[in-house]
Amino acid sequence: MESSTQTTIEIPEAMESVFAKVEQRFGEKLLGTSFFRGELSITVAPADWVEVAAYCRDEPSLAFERLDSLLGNHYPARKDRPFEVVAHLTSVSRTARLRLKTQLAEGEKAPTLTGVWASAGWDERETWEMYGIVFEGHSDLRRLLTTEDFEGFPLRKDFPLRGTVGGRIRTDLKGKI
Amino acid sequence: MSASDRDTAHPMQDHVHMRKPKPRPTPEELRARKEATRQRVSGSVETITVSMGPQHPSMHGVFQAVLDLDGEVIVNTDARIGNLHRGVEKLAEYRTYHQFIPVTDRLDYISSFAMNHGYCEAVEKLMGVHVPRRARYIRTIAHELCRLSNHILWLGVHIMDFGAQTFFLICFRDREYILDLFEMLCGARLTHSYARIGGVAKDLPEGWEHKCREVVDFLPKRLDEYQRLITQNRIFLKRSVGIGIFTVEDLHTWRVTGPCLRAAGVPRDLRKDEPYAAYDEVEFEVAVEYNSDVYDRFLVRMKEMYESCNIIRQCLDNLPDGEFLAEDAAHVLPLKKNVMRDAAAMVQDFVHVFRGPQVPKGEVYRAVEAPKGEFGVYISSDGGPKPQRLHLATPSFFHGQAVPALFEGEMLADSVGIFGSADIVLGDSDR
Amino acid sequence: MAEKILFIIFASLAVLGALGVITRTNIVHGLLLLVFTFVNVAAVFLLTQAYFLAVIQVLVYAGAILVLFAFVVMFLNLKEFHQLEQLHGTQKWAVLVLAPILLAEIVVVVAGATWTSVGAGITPDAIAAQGGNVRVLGITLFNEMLLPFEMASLILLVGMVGAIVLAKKEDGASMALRDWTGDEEAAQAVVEQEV
Amino acid sequence: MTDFIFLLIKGVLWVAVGVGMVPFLIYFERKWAGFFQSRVGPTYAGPWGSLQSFGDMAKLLSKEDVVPERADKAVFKLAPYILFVPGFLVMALIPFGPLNVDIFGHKVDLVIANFDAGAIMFMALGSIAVYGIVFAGWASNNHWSLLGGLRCGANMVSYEIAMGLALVGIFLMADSVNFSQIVDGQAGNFWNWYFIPQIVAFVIFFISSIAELNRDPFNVAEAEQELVAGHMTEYSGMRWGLFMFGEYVNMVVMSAVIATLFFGGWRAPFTALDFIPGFIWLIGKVLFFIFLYMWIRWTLPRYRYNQLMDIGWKIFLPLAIANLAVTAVIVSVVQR
Repeated sequence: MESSTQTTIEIPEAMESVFAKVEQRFGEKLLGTSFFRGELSITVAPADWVEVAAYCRDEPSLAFERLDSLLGNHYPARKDRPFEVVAHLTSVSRTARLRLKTQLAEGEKAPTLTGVWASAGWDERETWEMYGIVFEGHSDLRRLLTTEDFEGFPLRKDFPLRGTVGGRIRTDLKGKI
Repeated sequence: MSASDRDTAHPMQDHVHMRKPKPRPTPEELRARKEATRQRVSGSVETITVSMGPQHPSMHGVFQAVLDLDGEVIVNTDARIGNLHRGVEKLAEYRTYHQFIPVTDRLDYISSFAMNHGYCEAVEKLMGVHVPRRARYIRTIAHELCRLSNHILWLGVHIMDFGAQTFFLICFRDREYILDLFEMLCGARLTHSYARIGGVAKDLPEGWEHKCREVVDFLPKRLDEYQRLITQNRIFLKRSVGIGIFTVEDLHTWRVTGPCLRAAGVPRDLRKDEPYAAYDEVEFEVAVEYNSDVYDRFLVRMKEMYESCNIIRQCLDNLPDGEFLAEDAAHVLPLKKNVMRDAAAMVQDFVHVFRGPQVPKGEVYRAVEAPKGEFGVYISSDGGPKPQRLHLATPSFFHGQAVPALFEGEMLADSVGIFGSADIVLGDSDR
Repeated sequence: MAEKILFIIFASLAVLGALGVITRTNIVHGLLLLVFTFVNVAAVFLLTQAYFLAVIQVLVYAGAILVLFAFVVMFLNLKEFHQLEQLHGTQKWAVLVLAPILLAEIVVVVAGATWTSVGAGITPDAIAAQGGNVRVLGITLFNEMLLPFEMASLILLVGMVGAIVLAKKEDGASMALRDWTGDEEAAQAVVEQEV
Repeated sequence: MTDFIFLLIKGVLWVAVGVGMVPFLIYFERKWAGFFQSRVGPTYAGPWGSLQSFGDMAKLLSKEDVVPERADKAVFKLAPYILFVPGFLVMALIPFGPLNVDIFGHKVDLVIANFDAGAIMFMALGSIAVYGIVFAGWASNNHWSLLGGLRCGANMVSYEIAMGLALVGIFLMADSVNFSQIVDGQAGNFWNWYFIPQIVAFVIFFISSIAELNRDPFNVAEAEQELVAGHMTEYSGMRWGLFMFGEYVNMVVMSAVIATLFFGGWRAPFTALDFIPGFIWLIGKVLFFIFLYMWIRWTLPRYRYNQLMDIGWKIFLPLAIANLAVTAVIVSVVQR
C-alpha cells in the first residue's frame, strides 16, 4: 500500500521507457515509484500534480490521451498525509497505463485536473463529496451522487457503513408517524 | 478470421455499402456551427428551462438533464445523477472479495455478467490466480452473450427513442432467447453472479452447448431482419446521420469508450488490446466506423453483434475439457458439493467464508471491454480479506458526464437519440 | 323571420365577443374570444347566403392568422406586456378623438347599405342558377373586381417582402441551424419512393 | 316536418356509427399493435378482449380529474372540446349515399348537410381544431406542453396549405367544392375515381393528413420520447380521454374525407356492385384508411420537428402547386 517505502523496484521493459521519460523530465519531483502486477505507480507532490499529468498527455512518446479514472483514498493510520488522490492514465494509441498518485494532508487542497482532461470533472466532484478533498480550480464542485443536503464524507474510514443521517430506518419514530 | 476464410462476406456488407449516406459535416464544421449558435443565443435570447428526467419517458433510468432551450435548440445542459446511488464502493470495504460478486450484478444490470467478469479479472490479477482454460472459454461465451443481450436491448430502446415502438418489442422477443440461456446456465435471468474468483460458478449444464449454438446460428438471421427494418430506413437515416458528432479528442478527454469510441474510427477494443479470458485465442474483427455520429454508433453495435455470434461459435467449437474453477485453496472458494465430503474443502470453505481469501498487499487496475464501454476496477489491498479501497470506473458514469456536452447546439428532439446512442444505465452510473 | 332572429343572435354574440377581446386582461382569453367572434361573423355571412365567404372567414382568419397570433402571444412575456401598456398610455387620449370619427364613418357606411340580401334578389335559388356560390364570387372577383384584387395582392406582397427584409437585418444568424447538405435530396427521395 | 325527422335520423345514425366505431377502433389499434409486435394485445375483457375500450372508459371516468394549480383553468377545461367538436361537424358534410333518394315516398338526401362549400368547410373546421391542442399546451402551464402546442400549431398551419392546394386539383376536376358533386364526378367503376389522375394530390393529402391527425411518424406534438406527452402531459382522467377520443373521431372523419375525395365516397368499385348500399362501401373504405394509419403508426420511427416542416414547405407545397398547374391545364384543354 505505501508505495514510496519500497526501495528497490524492478521495472519491466515495456514500462521502462515511460518511467525513464518521466524521471528524466521531473527527476527529484517524483516522490516515489512502485511496481506491482505490471502496473507502474508514480507519486508526486500536489504542487506538481497538474504539470506531470499534462506532460504525460502532451509528450508524444507517452501520449496518455485519457484519464481512465480518478479517485480518492483514505489512510487514517497515516497521520501526516492521510488522503490520497489516484489517477489512472491510459494511452489508447500505445496501449499503456500509468498510475499517478498524490498525498494530501487533512484540509489540504488538490489542484484540479479538469484543465487537462474534461472527464476529471465528475470524478473530482465524487472525490470531494466522498472524502472532502477540495479541488482547487474546479468550476462546479457540487455534490454528485449523494443528496444535496447530505452531511459528512461517506467514504472516509471513520464514516459508519450504516450512515449517520438520512436513509436509516428511524426506529425512534416508531408509532409516532 | 480474414474475409477470405469466410464463406461469405461480412453480413453487414450488403446492407451498409448498398447506399452510402450523404456526406456529412466534418466535426470541425460542426463545432464551428455549434459555437456560432452558442454565440448567437448567449445573453440575447430568453431561454426556457425544462427538466428532462428523472421522470421522463425517454431518460434511461433516473438520469436528469436540466436543459435550457432557445426554441427547440439546446443551449445549456446540466446533467444530474445520484438518484440511484447505493454506496457500492463503501459496501466493498465491508465485504470479502467473494461476497462482493453479487453486488457487481447491480451495477450494469443489463449486462451483469460483464460486471462480474470485470471484477473477478481484477481480483485475479491482484491475487495472481491462474484461471483454467475451460473457465476462460466459458467466461468468453457468457461475456459475449451478455454483449448480445445488452446490444439487443439497447437497439430496441434506441430505436424507440426515435419513435418506432414496434421495434422495441421485437428486440425484447429476441433477448428472451439469451436470457433463457443464462437461466439455464446459472438460474438467474438478470443478475447472474456467475463468475467466481478463479473461474465460474457452475459448469455448462447438459445440452446447453447445443442450445447456445442454435441461438447464435439463429440470431444473425434476426439481425438481418433488424437491418432490413432499420439500417436503410429513411426516417432513421434522417434522424441519425450527422447527429451528435464527437471528435476523437473530445471522446478521449471525456473518457468515452466502447462502441462510441470505435464509431469515431479508433480501433480500441480491450478484447484485442489487453486480452483477457479467451479473447486471445479466438479470431474476430474489431468493429470500427468513422463518422462518430448516432448512425455509426448504431452500425458499430450491429457489427459487434455479428462478431459476438462469431466468437461464441468459435468458443463452442474449441471448448476445452477440464476444470471450470481454479484449484487454488488460498484464493478460490471450494465447490459446494465437495464441502460436505472433503475435509480439506470444508476447511477451505470455512476459512473463506469466515475470514476471507489471502490477498497480497498492493493495488491493481484492470479494465475489461463491457458492452457499454471499458469497465475498470481499481482495488487497493492492505493484505486483509477485504479491499482497502475499491473503485469502479464504469462506462455509463463517464458517458453520462460527456453526453450533455454533446447536447449543446442540438435540437431537443435529437437529444433523446444522442443520449440513447451513448448507452447509459443508471445502475452503472450511480453505483 | 327565423333568419332575422338568427342574425340578431349571431350578431350580438359577435359584438359581445369583440367587447370581450378588448376588455380581457388575459391576452389568451382575448384571443379565444376573437376566434369566437370570427366564427359568429362567419355565421352572419352564412345567413346572407355567402357560404364561401363564411368558410373562408373561418379558414383564413380564425384558422390561419390567429394561430400565428397565438404563437406570438405564447412567447410574449406578460410582464413586459404590462410595461409596454404603461409606455403607450398616452395613446388613450388619441383614442378619444379617433373613436368618434371611426364610429361616424361606420354609421355613414351602414346607413347606405341594403339590409337584406334576399331583398336584393339574391336567393339560394338565384345563386344556384348562376352555378353556385363559389362561381358567383369567382366571377365577381376575377372579372369585375380584377384590378382592385390584383392591387390588394400586390400590396400584400410588398408587405411580405418588407417583413422579410426587416427580419433579415440581423445578419445571417437567422439561417436554419441544421442545414445538412443533401437533406432535401434525401427527403425528395422519400417522396419519390412513396409516389 | 318529415324533413326534420329524417335529418334527425341521419344525424343520430351517422354520429352513432362514427362515435360507436371509436371504442372498437381503439381495440383494433391495440390488437393490430399486438400483431405487429408479436404479441396478442388485449384478451381479458369480453370475447377476445373486445370490451377493453369500455373498461378503459370506465376507468378514465372514475379517475380523479386533476387540474394543475397554476393552470389557466377555463382554457384548460375548454381545450379538449375544441379539439373534437369540429370533427363531428365535418361528419355532417360527408355524403353516404346519393341525393334525392326515395325512402317511404319521401325525397331524402343521404347527407346531413349538402353544404355548398363542403370541402373547404372541412379545411376550415380542421384549422379550428388546432386551437384545442395549442391552448391545451398553453393552459397547462408546463414547458413540455407549451412546446407540444407550439409544434402542433406550426405543423398544422404548414400542412393545411399543402393539403388545401392538393384539394384544388380535385375541385377543378369535379368543377365543384361540394362533396356530393365531387362524388358524382367519380361515378362509374373504380378507374373513374380521382386517385388515379390525382395520384400526386392523393399522396400529398394522405401524408399531410397523418400530420394533421398528429399520428406517428408525424406526431411531433405528442412525441412522448421528447415532450413526455406534449399538450396532454397535464391532463388526466376523462379530459385526457377526450383528447384520445378526439384523435380517433378525427381519424374516422379524415378517412371518410379521403374516401370521398379520392376513392369515390359511397360508390362501389364496380357499377355491378351498386346493389350494396353506399353506406357500407363508405364504412369499408374508412376502415381501410384507418388500418393504413395504424399500420404506419406501428411501423415507422418519428420525424424530427424541423424535418417535418421541411417536408411540408419544401416538398409538398411546390409539388402541390405543380400538380395544380398541370391539372388546370389538362382540365381546361379536355373540358373546353
